[in-house]
Amino acid sequence: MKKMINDPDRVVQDMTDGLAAAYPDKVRKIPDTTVIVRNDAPVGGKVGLVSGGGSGHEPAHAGYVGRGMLDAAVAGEVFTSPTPDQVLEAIKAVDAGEGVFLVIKNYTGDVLNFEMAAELAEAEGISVEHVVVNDDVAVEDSTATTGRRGIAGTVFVHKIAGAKAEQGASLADVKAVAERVVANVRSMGMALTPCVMPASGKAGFELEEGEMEVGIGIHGEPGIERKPVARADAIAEELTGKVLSDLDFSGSDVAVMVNGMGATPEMELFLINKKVQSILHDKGIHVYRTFVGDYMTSMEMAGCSVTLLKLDEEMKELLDATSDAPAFRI
Amino acid sequence: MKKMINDPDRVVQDMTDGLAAAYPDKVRKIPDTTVIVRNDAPVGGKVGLVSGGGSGHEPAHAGYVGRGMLDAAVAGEVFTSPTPDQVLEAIKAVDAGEGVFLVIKNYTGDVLNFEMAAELAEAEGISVEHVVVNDDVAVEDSTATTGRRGIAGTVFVHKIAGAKAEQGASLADVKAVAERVVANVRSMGMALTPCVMPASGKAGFELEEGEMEVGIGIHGEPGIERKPVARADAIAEELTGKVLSDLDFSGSDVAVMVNGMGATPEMELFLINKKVQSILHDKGIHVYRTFVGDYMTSMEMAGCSVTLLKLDEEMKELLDATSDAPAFRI
Amino acid sequence: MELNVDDIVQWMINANDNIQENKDDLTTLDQPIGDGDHGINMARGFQEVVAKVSNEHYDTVGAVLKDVAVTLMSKVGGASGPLFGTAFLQMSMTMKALTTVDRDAFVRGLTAALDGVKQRGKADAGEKTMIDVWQPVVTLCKETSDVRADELVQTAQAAMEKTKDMLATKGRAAYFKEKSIGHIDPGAASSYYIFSALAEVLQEKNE
Amino acid sequence: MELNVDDIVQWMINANDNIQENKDDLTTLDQPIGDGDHGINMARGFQEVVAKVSNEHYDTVGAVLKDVAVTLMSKVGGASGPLFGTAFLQMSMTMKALTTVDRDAFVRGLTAALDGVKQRGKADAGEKTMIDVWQPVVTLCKETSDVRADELVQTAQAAMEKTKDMLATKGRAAYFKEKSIGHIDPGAASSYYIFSALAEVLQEKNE
Ligand SMILES: Nc1ncnc2c1ncn2[C@@H]1O[C@H](COP(=O)(O)OP(=O)(O)O)[C@@H](O)[C@H]1O
Ligand SMILES: Nc1ncnc2c1ncn2[C@@H]1O[C@H](COP(=O)(O)OP(=O)(O)O)[C@@H](O)[C@H]1O
Ligand SMILES: [Mg+2]
Ligand SMILES: [Mg+2]
Ligand SMILES: [Mg+2]
Ligand SMILES: [Mg+2]
Repeated sequence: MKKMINDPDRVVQDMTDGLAAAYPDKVRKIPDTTVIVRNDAPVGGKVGLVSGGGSGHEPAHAGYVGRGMLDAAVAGEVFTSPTPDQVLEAIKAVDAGEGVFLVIKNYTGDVLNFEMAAELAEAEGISVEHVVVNDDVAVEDSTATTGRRGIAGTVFVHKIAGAKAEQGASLADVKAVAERVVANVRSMGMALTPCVMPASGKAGFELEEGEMEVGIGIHGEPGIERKPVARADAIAEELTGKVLSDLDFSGSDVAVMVNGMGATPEMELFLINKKVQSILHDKGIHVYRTFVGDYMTSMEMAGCSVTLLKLDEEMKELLDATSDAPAFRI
Repeated sequence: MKKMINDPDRVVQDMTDGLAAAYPDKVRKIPDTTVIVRNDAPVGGKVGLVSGGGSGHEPAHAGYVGRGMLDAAVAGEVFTSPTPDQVLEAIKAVDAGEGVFLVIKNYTGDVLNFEMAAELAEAEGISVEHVVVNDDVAVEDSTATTGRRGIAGTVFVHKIAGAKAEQGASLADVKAVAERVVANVRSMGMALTPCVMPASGKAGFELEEGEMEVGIGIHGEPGIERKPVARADAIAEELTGKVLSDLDFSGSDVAVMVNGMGATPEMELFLINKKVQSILHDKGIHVYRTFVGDYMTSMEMAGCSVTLLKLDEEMKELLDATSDAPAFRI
Repeated sequence: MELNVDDIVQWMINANDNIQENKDDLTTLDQPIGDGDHGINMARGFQEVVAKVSNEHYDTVGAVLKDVAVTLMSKVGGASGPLFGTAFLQMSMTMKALTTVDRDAFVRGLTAALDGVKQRGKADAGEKTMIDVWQPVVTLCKETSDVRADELVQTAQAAMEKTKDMLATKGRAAYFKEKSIGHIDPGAASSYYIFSALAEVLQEKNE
Repeated sequence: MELNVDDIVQWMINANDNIQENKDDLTTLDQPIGDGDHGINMARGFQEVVAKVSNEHYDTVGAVLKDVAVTLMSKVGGASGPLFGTAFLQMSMTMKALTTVDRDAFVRGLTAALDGVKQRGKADAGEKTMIDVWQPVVTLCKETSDVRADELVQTAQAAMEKTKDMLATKGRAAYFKEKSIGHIDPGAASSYYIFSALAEVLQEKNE
């Protein structure tokens, strides 16, 4: 293992401290928690937006705290859901009486902990609603599983629901637009190399030299297939193809996210993007806006994911609205 | 080697295509070149700002093309200076009659090629001035060497000179403020792992398991010392200490950049930042603004650099000015 | 059967001992069909539970169990934190005013706990989770007028082992689909340790 | 000595052959004291030079050399691109109107090339660069009324080998300070291949 850390047990504390220290004009850390909140929270007349999950996906989620996006992000231990008491702290810190909206990635742990926190908050008289993001098309949905995983598409939910909340929309309206994003966003990822857990110093899984895994999750959960590392164009084709075959994007306007898993140089993401754009162009799908970068990572995993979001007019406007979140300035 | 690329010889072409395709509303690629320019270039009444260098440092430099920052970026082959004809294309594309200013990182190849391009442009009647950035304190300056290397501090030169040019300042005034930034910016970096050249598929250098190199350059050029991987706090101390001992920052306002070398998770950069901030705080140095992220990378090298810029009032104003460059939105 | 505040505290101490002792085994169970943290999660949580309940004075059984629940909820993490937290919270609510619990009160508490877990986890028996241990234990207690320690252990252990042949359809293990068959569910195993800890308390009292 | 347009084209063809053949060696030389791309850079550049000059019709030696210069400048990259580009550009300027060059014209051209490299590189002899090959070659040509092929090769080769013991004070190698001693300079080596390619032309003409 090669990591720049101190005590592995304090990595999430240190990270949230370092983030709060980087942007003191924008955010603060709630003492004795791993919750990052907007400095001006609770913002009067506004629904509070809270997200979070296990750490290791930076800049998700604390990098998305800012005007026009999240009001708070709750950081759990690496790849481990934050506990209900932490989420409750975040909810209480951002509630201005208009209610609080939770954006949850679809992992059993996250759903259980956030739902429990929501119940505790309701018990304290705070209205809480939530949405569960399940954009990853790699692992098929079925009644037999807890459903699809939430990955990079979650960032679009943050952005669009965040912009809606910033406009002063009601809790029900924020929820409605968030659900529309979830219904219209699809992603798929792949990895070239695993990431290393700070606590154990070991790789979360193994990949042979020359081998990649398609459809892998952001915690290294199994994907669809292991095979020889393909050319960038072939990787882009496979990911985009899978996304396109899952939802009818034809004739629509889309937002594209080519997301790096952490260690992949931006150079390679632009190569993937080149091919993604040409595929969409050939299919007559109009790209409204593109995002290329590290948005939902898996520490030092190398690889990428491709996300497409089918936009309606309101989503476009909300996607373009101002955000001063450090990791998503618009 | 595990990389998502197509033909290794076309990696820079593909990358610049993919970047132009990502931000078509902001930038375009000059056909048959690897030059990315602002869509609205040449901007009337404005000095044109051009930078560039070898590829492999993404988002430098094409990610910094945008309103309030660079007018054009020239991408050479990986770790190889762009050629004078390419730089000349960029100069011609951004000249609106007010002259063109070049920001050059201090590498012999870059200096030679950009100077040669400047002469060719002057021969065509375009006024050209330049600054050479040499912020890396790791390798000592002396008359015997070509001087210190230019690394992440270059991004502050882009930002501040870019904002000045955007205000409509003269070529001489843009040059003056750029030189002031160069005089007041210092950096130092380190690496945990090497990066891999796309052409050869091989690591540029070797580092043993458990070993790091302090003072390393952004192409893997030798640093000061190899030693066991230290704790994040010790790394932050060493880098910051070296920077602080090179220039008197006491009592001043500074901009901080904690820059990732490419593969390092943002989590670790925030750990480094936590310590950097506490060191500066203890020394009574006031942090005006902090930037944490991948700004000047070395492909998939793991590691980081710390940059401090001593600010005067004008620099602060220019640092805070609007920029819509994809990799530096303010 | 009659359990007082001290018995419940002892139950938690025993449970913690079992879990600390089997921490690595629990984690090993979570590797092939999970993310390999269940032992770490449970060990962290129960250590905190013991630190909490052995330093407080309680008037009612409900009060002990509420502290257990809140501690598990905030310290275990993962999926199991809110699930075990919910179990003990629901149990505590049925025992709010009780200084001792008899067999009927205990059955009511266990049933509430099981229902809470099912609701929280949107799961039922047969999905290869902790429920597959809790459910047979609840049934045993319901159907037996006075549960013996050895019966309790046997039932919990057999139930845990049965999860080996099940196909996971809830939790992380569900992502492994058919590959989940052939492995004992980690949450079922830790539930077994919790009930065998209770059996030790019953045994002591009978001696 | 008299070189016409075809001889210059042949010089470039020979130079390219030498460089392609020794591409990996040049790169290897650039590894310990540079960034390991010199062979790749030069091979790319000279391939383009040959593609260019063997498909064009030229009236003057100066015209060939100008195309050589512009091609090297735009195709080699790195530090060596503008340096070799400058060398051939300066040489071409002294031969603009010449259909053949005699020994005096060639010496003038070489001298202009060397001066151009020194100016562009802000460097002088003894700094462990290509200059350390060009300078002795210029001196040899100046001091010998009719340079023989073998003399030219020997001088260039000896000069290249001498760079091994030098301390680099210019270019990337300068960052390696004392550690640069003990390695032949890659630009000196490629300059040697260029001059040995010229020697082959002289040899052919003498046969
Ligand atoms: N939906 C659910 N309902 C009931 N129990 C569940 C559910 N999901 C997970 N579990 C239990 O939780 C255990 C895993 O706990 P743990 O490893 O601590 O959490 P995580 O899966 O978040 O890492 C499983 O073995 C299973 O018994
Ligand atoms: N300032 C200089 N003056 C003269 N020659 C130089 C100078 N800098 C570098 N060189 C030559 O260029 C060679 C390196 O070329 P190359 O590897 O192609 O470029 P780069 O160093 O940019 O990768 C050196 O071996 C040296 O001969
Ligand atoms: Mg080079
Ligand atoms: Mg687990
Ligand atoms: Mg877990
Ligand atoms: Mg080189």
